Amino acid sequence: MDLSMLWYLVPSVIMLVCGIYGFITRKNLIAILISLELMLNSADLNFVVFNRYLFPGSMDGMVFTLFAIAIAAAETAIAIAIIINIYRSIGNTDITEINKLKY
Amino acid sequence: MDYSQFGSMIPELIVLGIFMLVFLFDTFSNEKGKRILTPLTTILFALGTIAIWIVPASCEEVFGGMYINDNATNAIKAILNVGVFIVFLQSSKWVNSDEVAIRKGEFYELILVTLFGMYLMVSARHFLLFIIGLESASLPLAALVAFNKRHYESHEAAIKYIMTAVFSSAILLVGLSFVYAFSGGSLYFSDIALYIGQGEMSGLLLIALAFVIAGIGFKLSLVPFHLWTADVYEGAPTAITSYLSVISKGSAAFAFFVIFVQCFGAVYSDAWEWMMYAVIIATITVGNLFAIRQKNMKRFMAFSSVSQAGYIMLGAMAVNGLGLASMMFYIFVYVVSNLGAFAVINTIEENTGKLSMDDYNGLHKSNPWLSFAMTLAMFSLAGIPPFAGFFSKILIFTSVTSSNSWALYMLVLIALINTIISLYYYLLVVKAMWISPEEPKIGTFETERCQKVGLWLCVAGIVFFGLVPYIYQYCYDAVQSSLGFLTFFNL
Amino acid sequence: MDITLPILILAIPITMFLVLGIGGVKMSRKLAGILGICGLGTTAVLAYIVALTYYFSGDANFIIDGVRQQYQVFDVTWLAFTQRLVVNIGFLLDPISALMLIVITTISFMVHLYSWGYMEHEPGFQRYYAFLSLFTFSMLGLVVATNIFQMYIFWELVGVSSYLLIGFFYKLPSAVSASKKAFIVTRFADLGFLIGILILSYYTETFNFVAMTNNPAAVLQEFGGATFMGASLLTWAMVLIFTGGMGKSAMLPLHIWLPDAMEGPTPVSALIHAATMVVAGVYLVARMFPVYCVVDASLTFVCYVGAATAFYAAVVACAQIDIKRVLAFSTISQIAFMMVSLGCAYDLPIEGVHYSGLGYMAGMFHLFTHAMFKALLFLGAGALIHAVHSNNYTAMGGLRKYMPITHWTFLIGCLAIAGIWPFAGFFSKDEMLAAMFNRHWFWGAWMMMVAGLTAFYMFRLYFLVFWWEENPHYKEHKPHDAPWQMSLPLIILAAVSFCCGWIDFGQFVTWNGVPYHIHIEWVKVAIPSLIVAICGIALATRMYMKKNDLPTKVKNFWPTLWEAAHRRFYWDEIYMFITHKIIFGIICKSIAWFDRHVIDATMDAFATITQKASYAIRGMQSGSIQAYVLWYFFGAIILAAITWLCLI
Amino acid sequence: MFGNILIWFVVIPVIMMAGLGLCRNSSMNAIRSVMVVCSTVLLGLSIWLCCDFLSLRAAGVDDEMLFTGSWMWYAPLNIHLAVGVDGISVLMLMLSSVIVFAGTFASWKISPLPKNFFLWFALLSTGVFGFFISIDIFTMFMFYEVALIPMYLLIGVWGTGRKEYSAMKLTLMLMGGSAFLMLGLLGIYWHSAPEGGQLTWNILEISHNASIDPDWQKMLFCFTFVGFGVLGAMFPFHTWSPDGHACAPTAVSMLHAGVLMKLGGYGCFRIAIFLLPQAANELAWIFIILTGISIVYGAFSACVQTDLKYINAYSSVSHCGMVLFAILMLNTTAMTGAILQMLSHGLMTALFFALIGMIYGRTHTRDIRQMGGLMRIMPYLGVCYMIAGFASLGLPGLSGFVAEMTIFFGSFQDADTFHRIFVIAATCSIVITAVYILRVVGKLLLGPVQDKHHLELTDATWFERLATVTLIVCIAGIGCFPNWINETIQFSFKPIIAAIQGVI
Repeated sequence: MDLSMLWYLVPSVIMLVCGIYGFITRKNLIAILISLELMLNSADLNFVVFNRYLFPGSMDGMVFTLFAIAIAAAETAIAIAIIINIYRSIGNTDITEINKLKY
Repeated sequence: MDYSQFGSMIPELIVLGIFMLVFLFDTFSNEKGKRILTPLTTILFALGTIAIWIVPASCEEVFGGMYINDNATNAIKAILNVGVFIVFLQSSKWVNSDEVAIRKGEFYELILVTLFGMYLMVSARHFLLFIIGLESASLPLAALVAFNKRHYESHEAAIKYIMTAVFSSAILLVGLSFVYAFSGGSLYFSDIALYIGQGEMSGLLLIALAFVIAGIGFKLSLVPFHLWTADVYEGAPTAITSYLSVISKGSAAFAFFVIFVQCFGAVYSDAWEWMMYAVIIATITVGNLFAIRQKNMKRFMAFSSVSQAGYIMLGAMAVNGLGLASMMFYIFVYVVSNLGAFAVINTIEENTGKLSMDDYNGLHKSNPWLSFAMTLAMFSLAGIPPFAGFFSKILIFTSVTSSNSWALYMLVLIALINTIISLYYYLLVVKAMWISPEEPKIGTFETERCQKVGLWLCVAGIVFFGLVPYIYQYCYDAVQSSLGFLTFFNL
Repeated sequence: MDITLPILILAIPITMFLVLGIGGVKMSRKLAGILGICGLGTTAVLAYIVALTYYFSGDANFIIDGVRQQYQVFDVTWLAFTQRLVVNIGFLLDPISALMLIVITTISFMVHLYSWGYMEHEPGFQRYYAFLSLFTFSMLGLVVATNIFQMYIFWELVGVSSYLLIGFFYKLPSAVSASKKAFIVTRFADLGFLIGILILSYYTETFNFVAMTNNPAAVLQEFGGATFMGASLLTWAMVLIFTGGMGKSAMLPLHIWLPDAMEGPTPVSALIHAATMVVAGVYLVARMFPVYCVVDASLTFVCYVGAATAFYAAVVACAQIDIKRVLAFSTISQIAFMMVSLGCAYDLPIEGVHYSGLGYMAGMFHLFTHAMFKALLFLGAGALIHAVHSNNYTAMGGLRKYMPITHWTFLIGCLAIAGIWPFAGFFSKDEMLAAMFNRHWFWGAWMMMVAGLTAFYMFRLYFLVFWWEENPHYKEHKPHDAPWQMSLPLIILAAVSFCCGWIDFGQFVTWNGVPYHIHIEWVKVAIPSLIVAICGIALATRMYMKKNDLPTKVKNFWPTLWEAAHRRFYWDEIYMFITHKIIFGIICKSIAWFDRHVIDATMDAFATITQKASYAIRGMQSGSIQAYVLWYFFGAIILAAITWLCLI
Repeated sequence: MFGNILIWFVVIPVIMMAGLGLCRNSSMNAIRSVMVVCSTVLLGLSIWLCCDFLSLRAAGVDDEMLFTGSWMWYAPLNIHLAVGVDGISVLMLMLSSVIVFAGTFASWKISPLPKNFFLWFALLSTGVFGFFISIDIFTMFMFYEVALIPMYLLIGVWGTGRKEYSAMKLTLMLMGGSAFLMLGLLGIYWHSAPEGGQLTWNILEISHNASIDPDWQKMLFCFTFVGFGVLGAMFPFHTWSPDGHACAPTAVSMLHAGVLMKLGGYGCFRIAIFLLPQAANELAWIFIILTGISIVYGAFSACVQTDLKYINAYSSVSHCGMVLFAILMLNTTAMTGAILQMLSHGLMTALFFALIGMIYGRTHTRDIRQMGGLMRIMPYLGVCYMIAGFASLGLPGLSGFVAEMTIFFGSFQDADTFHRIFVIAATCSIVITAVYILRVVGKLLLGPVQDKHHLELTDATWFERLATVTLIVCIAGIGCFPNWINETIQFSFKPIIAAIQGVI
């Protein structure tokens, strides 16, 4: 593997791990949403990097990334909407309080 | 660009057409006009469904092979449509209730959009289209889950759903990005199939596969990716729960089969056979173990559907046409049986607000027909002949063992033993309704007409479509005529 | 011979059973009684015709050159086990079956007649006659069996008839338990019989008596020297078959049911437990006699069992107070006599003289005479019980004045059983003893002692009942002779018992069909045995004729022995211990416990474990989104990792 | 399709269900008349079939199966609705129809929900009949399961005692058995033809192809035998039987013990042994040990029970053990005995359960310690109980004797010590049987009356009499004239024996 590709992949993995870590540790839903964005971006980064370094002849990865960004935006929008709903009904966005449904 | 390519997307166009009509009608009609929204949508949808059943598929690849509408995809779409139609019927009372009536247009629109996404999912032969389909099938669902604005549970369910869904799609995308690294530069299924598995098995590919399984397994609620299921099912409005439990699961299962057999077929026995082996065992077992304890009917059905997903995925283990046909048949039977159960749960919830299994005690005294329908649904889900569930289970078991491998026989044995546990909890419901000596907590009531029709459709499906092999034959023929992608397995 | 008569002989009693059994409820007592008696009378007549035709017609089927033949009147397939092993139902006529036809129908008819008086006031009168008919049918079927399996079939049927009749007074717990005991003990014995048949038929591939007995050497050959635990397999088979006989004929140690069987109505005891069914064991040995002869060990076994039983029963009979029990033990002892006689009829020349079959003839002779006088004694006892409403001699005494007919007939019976010339018992016992002495002096001496004991306890009984002292109760309730239905059989049987010894029995029944002339060996056997018998009677007369304290003194001389003899040497207690404590208490209970607490608990444990597991993993569904995604992510990673490890 | 007489055995129960569906829940007379008419027609049909069958055999038709018919069902997997009967199935059909007939009368006054009761009852009979006419293992399995599940509701709703627990236990254990069975059947299917041949579920074709290799046979044999063995109450999978039977309503106990348990024996014979002869030969010893234990164990357990139904259930364990035991001896005589035992046990145990139900309906207890002297109070039932008892302990002239003797003599044909020891152990059961039967008879029917209230009870009604008489006539019929049955079924063993001898 090209050494220079690793320079992009390592941050991508770090982003992914950070995103997951953030998701798991944050209490605020918005922070969690940001962590999610981090994860999505890590995936996008992967696509772009692989496209650029491995398959420079085609554009599949790039196009895919564009779509993925759009989808991520949509996801965020819906998530925000629901978070607002939650805020309305319980008055905060603390994820630890959202566990009435269990077992 | 050749616009005539759209001509082969008949099912999508039909759904899109209905969507547009409903949307426009909903937007521009007055309060009075909205009253006919429910019948209008239902009838339109029924016509559309019939059209999909009748009109033969074009069987050609369009958009450069990103999309295909062959007989098999057409068949699964038809099956999904039946499910959605029944969901429409059984939700007719709920959408016209005071709380929801004002937003009922949105309900239909969102459902149709997700259905459209699922169509894309099953017809996709390129990961881009697949992801678009997947996301458009899952994101609107979050809105639907949150549909009961005044119920906190609905919000909690929605937030759980959307958060895990996004997480899962992130994981899926990461997985796909790794797959992309092995793909030779193309995200067409058929191209990936040529490159993957050429070299040594690398850890990265395994992670990629595991992430893809996780991503799609999320929709299917395979263990351990299922944890959202119960909470969301419990919190969501019952109509949405039933929709979630069957339609989105059915489409995901089909897509899973296509992707794993067409794309990753070459690494079947090296890699994902064993992953799925473990996942299926875990799914069936954990689903069953959780279901045993449940008292809330919706939660109960959630875990039952987790376990059913395991059985559905057995079809994928067969990696042949028989497996796919059996899986589609299973999905059909699962649709009618599960919707039958949900129809009863839904009716009872709407009429009396009772959801606990204990409330069902002595139900046969007050509502014999509902008890009867529920019993049939439970028997069918448990795989008791002569109901359809028995046939779907057996056929899927038969297809799994077709390779005569010891391991798969053992898998079937484990699945079979699990059917006993599942029978136990399905019988608990039957017991509550028929055997429990208490006086019924649920008073006698008359079921709304549309719901009745929906229920009867389910009952008819449960009773007849096992004994009459029409559906299975239909699926099998459809699969046989579109087996181009199964070249790896000489079938 | 025309097959109509034999078929009718079997058909009439079973028809009677069905008619009385099904329609009996609707019938009056009188009608049922008449039907039963007439039916049995007809059967008796037919049986006499058949038997007499067999003995006297000289037909070539029955006798060739003076040798009596075995003739199968009919033999139809009932059930085919394999191509060769076929169970037939047939009708075999030969000297002993013809003899048995006469014995059974005679006694049965007498009992039918007697019962009309005796059972008059009992509820279930119709049922009683139905059962009697069933018994008669079964017994007739047993004796005319052409093959050992048919015999087994009817063997079981007589067992059940006996069960039904013993338990006739089913409201009494003692009758119920006695009937149960009788059935189970004999069933246990039949198990041996069955296994014996299994072994025998496996090698011979036939059940047929004629085929086996005509060529016993071939039977031995077919076994081909197979052995089991040191003895030849044929010996095992024959001993096991004899076990069946031990059960039915109440040989030690399977005798325990017979004394209890006296709970049944007295006429039943006379018919089943004295004259007919209990001699089935003797009949079985006689039937298979040639085969027994080729394996002498089994015949010796018969001898030992018989000798032990005879002595044991005689001793016990001396210490009983229930008159029916005395008679029951006397029956056991007498049957054992026949067994020893058969066991001594060993088909080998001894000291150059071919005595084979003397014991056989004598045993059969005694079977015949014993049936008559023992039935007489039982019916007499019935008359006594009828009169005083008690079984115990303590309620009797001095009855000779009140019941002259009973007294005289009873005395004849006692003289006959004691073997006093010229009564029937003398002749048959003399022949038996002669056969025993021929075998070995020990058998003769031993059995002569038993004969002495017999004379003693019979006259003990006689004197205690009819002499001793008058019971004070008579003043309130004066005993009287039985009505004519009961007295008539007594008189007839007394007459028969008096004179049937004079029949030249050897002309009719011998082991190989060759007639044989009985001659009494006065010096060697008859006179000593008469002396012994008279001594026994004299002792009894001294002790029991007049009320005195000698019996008490004797009793107190060695009270333990008396007590032991009175309690039948504790056999019942031993059986109780084995069945109740060991089989019920330990084996059955522990198996039942095992079933509930191990096997069933294991099955339940599956359910419990599943439930427990369900609770154990509920933490997975904690409700926290973060926990969910943690599961999700690590699930995927672990999946990949495990697969990776497996692939390496 | 409807020209085939066998199809009607399934169609009539379905008509029965339809007819019941039309009845109003409250109109007992309509429900009863539907049941009586249909069960009588079934009885007639089975007799007609038997006559027809015998006349065809007499005419020299020597096909393995007669009245065969085969209709494609699930074409992709070559699943047919294939029917056909040989002598054994004919007898089993007769047995089933007799018991359904008697069961109808035995549940004359069922309550509550008579309609639902008979609906499930009819479904149960559909399964039973379907099972016996099928020669396609898929349909066979389907009917097998159809017959199992109504038990749950029948016991659960109309049962007594710990009915919920027992119903669940019975259902789950039997389903557990059928899980193993299913796997075995799948294995058979996928090996049913030589490489490249058309796979089939048809029993006859599979046996002709004889293409299952020995290693697979062994595994499949264990699965199928255990699967059917659970229903045949084989030790140690029998514990559903005592609890299940004890709690089931009368007619259900009758049908279940009388017919359903026979499905186990029949299946072992028709599938496990016939299709997997090589494995049967090699592995029979394992199951001989287990069934041998069943025989003795069941009998001993029955000795100390105090509940009438438990006694009978354990006795069923013993008797059904005898069926499987005999089948495993793999020779004609023993197998004939097994079939006879199935018939005999079916009839007599049905009679037992019918009588127990009737007694229980009057005294409201099944504890033998609380009853006594019933013979005086209800002589008819008492006599019937005694006849059933005698049949059970093997009295000549009743069916049990014939069956047991055929089994013993057949089993003894195997000349090695191992087999003999077990045969002799099995023969011992006749004594133990006598012990527990007489114990019950003694305590229940004879002796003094225990409970004064019992004195006011009445004897059997006409429908109860009809039910019992039907069964008794059959029991006595088999017991007195066993040879015609022997001749009816003898021919059926030829292919099986040939298959077994082919591999020795």
